[in-house]
Amino acid sequence: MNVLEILRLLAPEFILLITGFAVIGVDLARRRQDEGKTAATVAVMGLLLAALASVWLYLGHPGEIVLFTMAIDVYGLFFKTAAFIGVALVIIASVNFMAGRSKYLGEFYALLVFAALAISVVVSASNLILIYIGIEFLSITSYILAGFLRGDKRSEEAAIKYFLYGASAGAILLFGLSILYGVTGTTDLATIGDLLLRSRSAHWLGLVALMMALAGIGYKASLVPFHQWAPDTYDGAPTPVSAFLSTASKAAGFAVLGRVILTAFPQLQPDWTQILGAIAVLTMFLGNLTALKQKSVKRMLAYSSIGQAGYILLGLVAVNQSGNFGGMNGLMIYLFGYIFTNVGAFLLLLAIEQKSGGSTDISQFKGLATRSPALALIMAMFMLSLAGVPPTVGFLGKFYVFAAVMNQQMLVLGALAAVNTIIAAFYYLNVIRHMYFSESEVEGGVMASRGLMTVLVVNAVMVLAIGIFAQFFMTWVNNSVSMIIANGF
Amino acid sequence: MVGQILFIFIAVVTLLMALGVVVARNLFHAALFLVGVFFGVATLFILLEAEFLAMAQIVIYIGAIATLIVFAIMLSRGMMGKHLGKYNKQWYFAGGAMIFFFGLVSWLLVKMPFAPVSAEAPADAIQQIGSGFVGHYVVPFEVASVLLLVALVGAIMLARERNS
Amino acid sequence: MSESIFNLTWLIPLPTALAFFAIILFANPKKRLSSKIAVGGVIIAWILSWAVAIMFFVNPEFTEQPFDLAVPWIPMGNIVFHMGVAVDAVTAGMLFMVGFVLTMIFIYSTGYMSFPGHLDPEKYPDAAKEGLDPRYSRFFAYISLFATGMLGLVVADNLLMLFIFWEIMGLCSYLLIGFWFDKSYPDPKQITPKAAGLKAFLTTRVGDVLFMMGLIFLFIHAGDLNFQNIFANQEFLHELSTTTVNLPFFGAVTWAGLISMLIFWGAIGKSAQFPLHVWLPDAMEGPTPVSALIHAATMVSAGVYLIVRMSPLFSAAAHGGSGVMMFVAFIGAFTALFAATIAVAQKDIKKVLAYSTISQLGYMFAALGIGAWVAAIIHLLIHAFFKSLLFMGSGSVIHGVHHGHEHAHAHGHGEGGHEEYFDPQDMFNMGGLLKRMPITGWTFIIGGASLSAFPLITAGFWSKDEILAHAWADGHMAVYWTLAAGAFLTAFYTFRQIFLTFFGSPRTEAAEHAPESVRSMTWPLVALAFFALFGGFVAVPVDFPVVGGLASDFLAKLMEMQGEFYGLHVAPARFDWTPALISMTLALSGIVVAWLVYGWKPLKAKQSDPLRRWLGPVYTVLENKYYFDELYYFIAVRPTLWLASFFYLFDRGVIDRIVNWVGAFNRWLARTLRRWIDEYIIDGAVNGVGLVTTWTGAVVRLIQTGQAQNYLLILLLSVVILLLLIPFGS
Amino acid sequence: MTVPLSWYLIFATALFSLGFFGVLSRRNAVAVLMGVELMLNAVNVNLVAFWRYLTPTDLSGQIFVVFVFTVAAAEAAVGLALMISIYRTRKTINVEEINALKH
Repeated sequence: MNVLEILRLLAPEFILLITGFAVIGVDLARRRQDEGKTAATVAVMGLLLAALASVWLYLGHPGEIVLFTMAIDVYGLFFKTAAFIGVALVIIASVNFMAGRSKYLGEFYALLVFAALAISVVVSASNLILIYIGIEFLSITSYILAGFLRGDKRSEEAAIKYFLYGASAGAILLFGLSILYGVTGTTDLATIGDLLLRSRSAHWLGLVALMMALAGIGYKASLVPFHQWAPDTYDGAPTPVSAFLSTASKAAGFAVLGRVILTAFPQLQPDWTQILGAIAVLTMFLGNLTALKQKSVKRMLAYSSIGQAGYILLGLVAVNQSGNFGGMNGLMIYLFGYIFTNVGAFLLLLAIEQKSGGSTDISQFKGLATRSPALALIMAMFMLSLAGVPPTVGFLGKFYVFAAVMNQQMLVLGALAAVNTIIAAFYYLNVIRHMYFSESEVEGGVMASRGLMTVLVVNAVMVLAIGIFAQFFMTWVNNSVSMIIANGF
Repeated sequence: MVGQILFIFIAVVTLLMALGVVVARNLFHAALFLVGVFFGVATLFILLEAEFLAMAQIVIYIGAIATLIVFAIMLSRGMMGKHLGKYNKQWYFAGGAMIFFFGLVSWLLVKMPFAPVSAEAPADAIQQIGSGFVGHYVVPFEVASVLLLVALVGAIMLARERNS
Repeated sequence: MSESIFNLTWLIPLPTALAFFAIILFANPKKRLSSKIAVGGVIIAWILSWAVAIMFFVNPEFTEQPFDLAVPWIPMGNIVFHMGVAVDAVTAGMLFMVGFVLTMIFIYSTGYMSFPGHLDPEKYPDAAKEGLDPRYSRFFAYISLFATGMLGLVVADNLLMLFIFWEIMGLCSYLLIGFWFDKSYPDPKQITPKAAGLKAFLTTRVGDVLFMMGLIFLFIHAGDLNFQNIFANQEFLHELSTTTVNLPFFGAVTWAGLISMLIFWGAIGKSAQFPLHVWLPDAMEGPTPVSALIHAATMVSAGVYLIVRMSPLFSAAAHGGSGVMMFVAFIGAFTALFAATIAVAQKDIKKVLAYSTISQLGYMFAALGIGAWVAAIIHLLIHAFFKSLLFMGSGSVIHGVHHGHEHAHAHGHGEGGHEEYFDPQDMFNMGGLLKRMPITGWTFIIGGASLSAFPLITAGFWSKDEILAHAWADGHMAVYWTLAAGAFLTAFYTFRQIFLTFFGSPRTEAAEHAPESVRSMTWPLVALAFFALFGGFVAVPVDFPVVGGLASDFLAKLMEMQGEFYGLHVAPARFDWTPALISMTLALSGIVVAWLVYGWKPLKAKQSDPLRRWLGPVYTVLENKYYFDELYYFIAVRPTLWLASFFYLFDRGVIDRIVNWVGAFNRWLARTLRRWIDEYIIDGAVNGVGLVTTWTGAVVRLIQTGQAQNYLLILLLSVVILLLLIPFGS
Repeated sequence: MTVPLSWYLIFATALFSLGFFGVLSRRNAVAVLMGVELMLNAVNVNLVAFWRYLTPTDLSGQIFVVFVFTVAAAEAAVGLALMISIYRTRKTINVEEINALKH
């Protein structure tokens, strides 16, 4: 493999690396003159370019290991594209919000770009060492982002909790990986899969490693019982960062989990199906029931995004060889749509916070339909998508995931998930109810900056468009699935 | 036989010092114990014929941890009320859970059928590690360097004096 | 030529969808413009619908090869899921009805949605001055979106799209029931619009989830959800009815049985059948056009439409030995009678109609359950005409009485000073309105006659008679007699309503001063009355004496041919004098009894219902709707309550309280129960959510403590538990 | 190589457990961070022992350890910076008192 070939296959990563440095450089040159607009522009351009590069790579249907440790395949490229777009949207929307709140705007955007780079590395990692270092890279970047508003008690608390949790979970993950290395003598995922497949006694050895790794990866995806940092951190972190953590970062967690269990532990499927199934049920019930209770919409979204993780995990639980209801395609389209929906929902809070001076209490949404009809409609769309009401993308994802679960005849799991859909509908609709059925307690419309409005409209359009033009997107998803299944599973 | 006695000695001393880290009320003492643990681990690395790592452990790690000590002393002055204990409310529960965890995991590890091979450690280990960084593990190596850079930038930004 | 007209089918739901977006985004502040956009949109949709429907009616050969136009939508591996539109005889019939009824209701709404009486005019000075509802524009946006949902559902060519539009309608229904969310009543037990909307949404959601599970099972088996592809494929249906699946508790059932049962529960929820009927009467809290539109003519009948579509599967399931058809018949017949008995003791003019709707939908399900496919469809279509007529008539009456009340108030005719709450929907506050509101009155009487199946001259007679004839001819005697008893009650409560409302002398000042409604409200009534009278002449049995030769049965013929295409054997029942005479007698005697009780000697003001005296406790039971809300409270809410109290105790620390446990528990339980009963007895199951919230609140407080080290301890314990789960034996 | 592999593993587990105990029970955030360092060191012992006993010719295990060093250093830097930042705002780094966000 020559240098040009490596450059081509790792183009998204190189683009992001250069972008990251460029953002810092630009910001140093123009500090305080434009409130970080130039830096943000450079960052967004870089991210979109990287997204384009991954789509371009994707269309070539690659399936190779680059530089021994990076598996450049359509599976990883799918997640990269989704994450890059998600991060770009977060940056566009946060320009106005961050300008008054921090002096270090260049660093903020650069960190987001580096976080995207971390995701990009980790979703392609096919080696234990790279997985570990990628996850830690993403974590450390996220700690800094969560605590970015220096002097803001909530932001700092969010960061320190995330840090303490992440460092401990990282150590447990590392312990598990070391056992895996001890059992197989290699750090390469595919080789581990082969070795475990051949050895009869490897069954429970692999499980020990898997259980520990589950904690270290599961916390990124905020799966119960490794979720407890999430509500506090999402609540306290600067809202754009919460949007990032609950979507792109979570997607990376799922991508790693999927790759690890499908390439390294395919022979343990009966075991992890049961365990992940139980985790999914716990995650859904805990997230949804707790979200019911919340008065602050930001915290409600934090819990709801835990509940959503439960549905997403169902796709992995029901993963199977069937090309039609494979589970993995459900997981991916669910995540893809979820990124747009949840980024949108969190970012819409920016406008509400701006108006209320920081509060996202449900009372701030009362009568929004009369005060700001466009924002109310967009929020309603996000809520409906999260609730899984057709024809939004949320419905599409749920449909695929449910179909996979039912196809595997996991009737109890399907029924429990269905019960959760009902519970979740209640609190999502509660927001709509307040926007449309209540008299305003606050006077005056809610203003969204131009960047924020652009992002919200893009997200709302995508939420509908993916649902309606499902053909286009699902062809894309199904291809990605066929690749990972051919690779390891 | 000598090796075994040596191992037991180092292991026991290291674990005692680790215990010191978690029980010392004075943070400065805890940090000194931590340095001790690092030394102990470094000697174990030597026992395992990983001289490069032992060196790295002493030079880099302890060097970095010296900073930690300074910070710890600087920060801890007066910030923990004297009347407060060093442990939080759940410490006895945590202790019990940790003992159980230790028993379970060590039992698991002992039960695992590892098959040691009796080969010599390669003489050119340092060279091989070096070529590993630019060869097989070049991507993790590059990622690690970016990670350090990001951590540095972030740490400076977070810890910088506020001039409001 | 005709083919090219069918190509327009996909356009049918579009105009109203565009109207929705136009109003929400641009025309919201301009009320008159909004209503014009909405009415314009629906009229275009109406023209398109009729063009397609009539084209189908004049070319019956299309039943052999229904029109279908689809594009690929969701790919799933080697299967591609298509979405598209289809037109067969059922669709054509529905389009004919839906397009017209929608338009009438939109026009009616422009007049009806004047400034509502429960609002304080000082709070909305502008709206009060224009005399329009402050959220006038939004109302038209919602009903436009609703119209899109209904039209889309009718033209959808597959089950998934049907489900999607079904959900859109459910959402609109929720929004519209709660439209006057700021309304509250002096009686705290009376359900408010806000609570009613929620109740409707959650109750129907129970059915929807089961529906979706059935849909997914069907998809997994068929690899397709297109109606024509699945239901005209006899081999596939046969296979589905012979393969079985083992279920917990139920044992082995056929796939066809399981899927049709799950889908039927969707219909039970949407069409408010027993035992999920509780939401529909409360849904009357919505503005009256909404009741007419959603809760009589279109959305609730979507459940029947769904089962009509699914009939080939149901009949295959029945052939495979599954009792699902019997279940449908039982639920339908039981609901028909059950709801009719409740309607007898209601005093709210709209509640009577609500229960009557539940009852009539029961007739349709009963018809589907006994295989009277054609009769069910025709009753569905005709019922929509006369029931929307009745609802809009009642809206006109309410409007009139309300205005009368305000008039009486303004001119000091009232008792003077503060008056207690006046309910303009209470029939005992009316009387003699025929003189004051002649158009409303006469059209209402026509609609009522049709509902009562007044022999020969009303549409309702022909459609209901067909169902009864079928039940008789096929030997379903239990169904026949249940429905016949229902028919008697139907005639009785309908004319009870008519006599109480329009005859006798006014019982209140308000009724005395009630004016006739505006023209935009009255002429839709006249148009609908036409269909309520003559609509039945599309399905007169040929062998019916005298009339059979004069009128036509083209629609019945058309549906019959369509049924053949789907493998349903739906030849009409031969005419038989016995059931025809029985049902005519029952209908007429119902009317006569109503006249004897309410018409002969009209009630005086403040006089209570004579039925109350005669029926005694039975009347109370009926008045309270068999205590169904309360029953749900006991079976769904109470257990939750017990659980909550258990956790509450747990939370407080059982050990140190063990000494005075019994005493404290009893006192606490008694107090809490009393409080909860007061608060929740009305809303029943819906408010169980509140309890679950309280309970989870306690749990959350236990685990989400805000202490990072607590979280880490749970992390450690979770890892330990996961490690302990490993099966070391192997 | 007279020492059995399992001795190293038991030692590492003990070190890991002690570190985790520190994380779970110390009030001072800096002390908690020290606990994390202990845990990472424990895993390093694991990795090196596995390398020496199982795959002495392939140096992946040792390389893994070097990466863990890097991560530990970066984590310590960011963690301490966060603690300084918190200390400035709240005048405390008692982990128990940082609990404004809950339920």
